[in-house]
Amino acid sequence: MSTTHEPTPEMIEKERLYVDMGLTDEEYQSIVTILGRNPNYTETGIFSVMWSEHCSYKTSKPLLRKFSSEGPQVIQGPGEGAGIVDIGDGQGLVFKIESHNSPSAIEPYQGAATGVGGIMRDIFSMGAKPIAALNSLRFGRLDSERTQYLFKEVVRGIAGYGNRLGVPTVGGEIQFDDCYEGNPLVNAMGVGLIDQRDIQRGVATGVGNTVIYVGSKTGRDGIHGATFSSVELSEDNAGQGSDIQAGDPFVEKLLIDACLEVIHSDALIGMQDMGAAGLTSSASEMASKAGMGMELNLDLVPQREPGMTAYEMMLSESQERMLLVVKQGREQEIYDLFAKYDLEAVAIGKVTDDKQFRLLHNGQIVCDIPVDPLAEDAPVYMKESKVPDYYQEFQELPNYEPKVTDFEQTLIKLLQQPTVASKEYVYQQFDTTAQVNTVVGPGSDAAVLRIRGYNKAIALTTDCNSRYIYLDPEIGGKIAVAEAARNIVASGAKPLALTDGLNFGSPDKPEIYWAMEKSVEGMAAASVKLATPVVSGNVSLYNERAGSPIFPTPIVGMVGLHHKLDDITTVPFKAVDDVILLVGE
Amino acid sequence: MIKAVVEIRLKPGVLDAQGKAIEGVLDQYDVEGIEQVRVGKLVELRFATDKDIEAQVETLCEKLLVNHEMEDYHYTIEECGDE
Amino acid sequence: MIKAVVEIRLKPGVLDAQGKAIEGVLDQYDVEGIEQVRVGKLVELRFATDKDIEAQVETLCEKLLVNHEMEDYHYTIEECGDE
Amino acid sequence: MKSAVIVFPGSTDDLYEITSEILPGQVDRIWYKDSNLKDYDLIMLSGGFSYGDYLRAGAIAARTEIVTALKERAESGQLVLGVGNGFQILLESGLLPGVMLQNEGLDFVCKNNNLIVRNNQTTFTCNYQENEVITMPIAHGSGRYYCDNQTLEQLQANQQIVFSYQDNPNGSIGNIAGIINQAGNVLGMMPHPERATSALLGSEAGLKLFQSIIEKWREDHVNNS
Ligand SMILES: Nc1ncnc2c1ncn2[C@@H]1O[C@H](COP(=O)(O)OP(=O)(O)O)[C@@H](O)[C@H]1O
Repeated sequence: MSTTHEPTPEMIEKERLYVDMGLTDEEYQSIVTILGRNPNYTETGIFSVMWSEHCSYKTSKPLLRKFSSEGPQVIQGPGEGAGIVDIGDGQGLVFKIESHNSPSAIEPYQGAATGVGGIMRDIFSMGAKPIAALNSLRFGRLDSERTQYLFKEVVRGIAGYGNRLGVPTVGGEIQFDDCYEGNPLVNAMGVGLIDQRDIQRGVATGVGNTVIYVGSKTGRDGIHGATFSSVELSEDNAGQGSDIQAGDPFVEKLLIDACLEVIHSDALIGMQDMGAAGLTSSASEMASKAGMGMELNLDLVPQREPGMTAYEMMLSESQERMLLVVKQGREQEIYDLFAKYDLEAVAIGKVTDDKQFRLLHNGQIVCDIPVDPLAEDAPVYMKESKVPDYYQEFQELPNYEPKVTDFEQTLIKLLQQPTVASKEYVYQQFDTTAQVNTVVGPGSDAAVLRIRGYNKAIALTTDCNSRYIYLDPEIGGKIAVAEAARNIVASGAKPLALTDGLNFGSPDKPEIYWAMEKSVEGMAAASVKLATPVVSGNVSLYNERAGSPIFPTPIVGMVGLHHKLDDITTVPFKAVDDVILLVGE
Repeated sequence: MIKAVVEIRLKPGVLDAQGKAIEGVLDQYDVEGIEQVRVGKLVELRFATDKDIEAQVETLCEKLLVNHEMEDYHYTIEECGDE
Repeated sequence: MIKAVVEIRLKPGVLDAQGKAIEGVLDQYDVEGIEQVRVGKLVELRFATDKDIEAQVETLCEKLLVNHEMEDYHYTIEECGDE
Repeated sequence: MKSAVIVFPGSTDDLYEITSEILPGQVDRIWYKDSNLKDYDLIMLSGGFSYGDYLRAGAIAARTEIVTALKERAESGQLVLGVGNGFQILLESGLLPGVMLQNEGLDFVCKNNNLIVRNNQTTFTCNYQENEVITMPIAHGSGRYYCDNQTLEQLQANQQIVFSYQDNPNGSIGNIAGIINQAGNVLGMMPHPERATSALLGSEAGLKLFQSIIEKWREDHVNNS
C-alpha cells in the first residue's frame, strides 16, 4: 500500500471506510466537527486507535469510576503507565496487569511473550526496576488439541521472554473451562521497585524540546492491534497472518538497562513506551498531558521495511520501542547513553505550543489534529444493562450441598482437575529465582520477595475464580478481592493495593454489561472494605468467539508488605506434633 | 533411502530477532556488504519407505513443523545413501 | 543481489533433542516410515556487494555461525531478486 | 582482594550484586566494551542471556574483544568463574572443552537441584567435603553439556568434573554440572552459587564456593608477604 493508493477523505466518508477501522457514524461525525473538515486516511486511523476501547476506555470509564484509588499508601493511581504504592524508606512499588488476549489466540507464543514485554515497559517507563512478573491464564478444556497447543505455547512464550529479561516470574493462576475454548485469556502483571525521587511521568513539556525515538525499528506488525483487540474474534479475522507482532526480549533487556540509566540524566523530560497504538498513543498522550503540541517528521522514524506509509507507521505495534522527550541541545548525551547499549536513538520531532498533533511525511503534512480532543475527548458510552435470565434462575435454586461418601476418591478426583492440579509443569519453565530475592516462589499462596538492604519484603498474587463471578458477579467480585487479600495475609504481609484486569465479552450485550457492572461494584466494595485501593488496571472486551462469550473474568493482582522479614510465613507444616487450627466459618 | 529437507523461514515482514542480533555484531568480523541476516530452520526427514513421500511431508509441514502464522516453508526430496 | 544460504547441522553423533521430540509425536500424524528427524539451522545472508562473497561466508561460518565441535555446515550462493 | 564481573548485553547483574555483598574488597562491574582486565584476583562471567542466547547460548559474547583479553588473563593463571551463561561463554570461547546443547526436555528448567561435589581439591571448592551433596538452583534452557568420548575420559582422568547432578535435569553427558580447566584456574558451572547464598531464600550452599576462593586468596597473600 502506498500513499497514492490510499482512499481520499471523501471516499472514507462516502464508503464509510471508518467502520472497518472500528469507528461509528457518530464518532466519525464528531471527528469532522473537531477538525472542521473530513479526516484523511492517516487521521482516521489515528482517531480510530485513540478512540478504541483499548486506549480510551470509552465503554468502561463509567464503571472504572466506581473504583476507589484513595489511600495514604497511594503515590500514583490510575492514569499513568502503572500505579505506585509507598513501601517506606522512600521506596515505591510500581505495578499493573495487562491483557494480551487476541494476539495470544492467534499466535500464542508471540502473543504471550509480547504481553510480558508490554507490561514490563509500562513498569520501567515509570523509572522502576522490574523485579517480578506474574500472570493469569485461561484456556478451554485441556483435552482439546488446540487448547494443548495454546497452553504450551503461551507458557513457553512467557518463559522465553520473561526469563531473558532476568526478571523472575513468581506467581500466577490458570483456569481451564469450555468458555475459553477459542478465546484464551493471557494477562500479565509486572511489578517494579522505585526510589520515589526517580518517578518519571510521560509528559512532553517545554516548547522546542526534542522528541527521541529509541529501540527497535518500526515494521508493519500488529497494525490495528488496538482496535483489533476491541472487536470480537470471528473466523475471518482470526488469522490475518503477516502482521503478527514478534518480540525481541534481548532488545527489551537493553532498553530496561538503558532507560534505568537515562532517568538519572537531567536532560530527560519525559518517557513513555509505545504500547498499543504505538507511536500514536505515546506521542499524543505525552503532548496532551503536558498541555502542549507535537510535531513529528516520519521520514526520520527508523523503519524495518521499505515504503511504509504514514498510516502504517503511526499504527504499527512493533515491540520494544520508547519515546523520550529531551531538553533541546542535550540530545547527544542521550544518543551516547543509548549507543553504549547498542540501541538506536534518533530525534524525530519537537514539542510545540500550538496543541496540534502534526505529522510530516515526504515533505507533506499528513496529519494535523488538535491533540486534546484526540487524547481526551473520546466519546464515553453508558451501555444498557440487564439482569440475565440465568441469574434469576440460579437465584431460585436451593443451595447445592455436596454429599461426599468416599473422601479419598473425591479428593483424588479434585486433584486431577487441571484447574486444581499442581502447576509445576508451568512454573518450572519460568526463572523464578532471578535477581536472587525470591523467598517464596510459585507453589504457595502468594509469592514473597525480599527487598535487599532492608528488613522488609513484599507479597504478590493474582486471583479470580470466574465461575463464581458468572454465578453472581457482585459476590464473585468481592470473593476475588478477598481471596487475593487472604493470599497476601497468609504469607504474613499486609495487603496494600490492587490492579485489575477486566476481561469480558461484548459490552453491547446488556447481560454482559450487567456482569461487568456488578463485578466491578463487588470488587470496588471489597477493595474499600479491605483498604486495598485500585491503583491501575486494564480492560479487555469483546472476548467472544462466534457469539459465545467467556465467563466474566475480572482478575485481581494484589501486592502487600511485610514490615519485617520475621513476618514471613510459609505454607509447609513445620514439625511433628504442631497443632493444626481451622480458622473462619 | 529417501530424505526430505524442509526449509522453514520467517515470513518476510516478521521480525527476526536472531538475525538482527547477528547483524548487530557483523562489524566485529572481517565481512562487509552483508545487508541482512535471517535465521530459519532446517528439518530433515529420513524415510524408510518410498511411498507417498510428498504427501507425508506436506502433512507434517501443515500440521506440525511449520507455524503458519509466522513461517513459510519449502522442501526438496532427494535420494540419499545409507549414511 | 546475491544471497548465501548456510545450512548448519548437528554432527551425526550429537543427540538432537528437537529431532527426537518430533520423532516422538510422529504417530499422532498420518505419516509412516519416517525413520529419523534432524533439526538444523538455516542462515541467510544477503549481500549488497558482489565482491568476495565466498570468502566472507567462510569467515563468518568459521568465526561465528558454526560451532565446529558440534556442527557441520554447507552453503550455497545464489543470485536473487530485490524481493 | 579485587574482583570483577564482566557484563554483556543481555547479562544479568545478579552475580555482580551478590558478590559485591559477600566478597572482601572491591568488585568491579565491567561492561564488555571496556577491556581492561589486568589486576584482578578473580574474574567472573555473569549469568543471564548474553545477546539473547541467539544463534547459540554464549556464542556471540564469546567472540567479543573482552573475551580475547580474558583468555590472556586466564592463560597467565588468573582465576575465572563462569556461572550459567558465563559457563556457556567459557565453552564457546574454548577456555573450557565441550559444548552446551538445548536441554533434553527442550524446555527451560528452573528448580533447586542436588549437586555432588566431585572435586574438592580446587581453589573454588576447597571448603566443601568430597562428595558432599549440596542444593543450588538451576535456571537454564541450554544446559546439556556435551563432549566427545576422548574429552570425557580426559575430564574424568584429570578430576576436571567438579560438580555433577544427582538427578540429571537436562541430559548432560556424565551428569556434568560444572568443570574446571586442566590448570585449575577456570571453573564453569550451570547451577547458580550466587542464588544459594541466603538461608532466607532456601540455601546457603553457594557461600562455601566464594569462601573457598577467599581462603585461598588469603593463604597466598599471607605466604607472599
Ligand atoms: N501461570 C502461572 N505462573 C506461575 N505460577 C503459577 C501459575 N499458575 C499457578 N501458579 C502457581 O501455582 C501455585 C498454585 O496455584 P493455584 O492453583 O492458583 O493456587 P491457589 O488456589 O492457592 O491460589 C501458586 O503459587 C501459583 O502462583
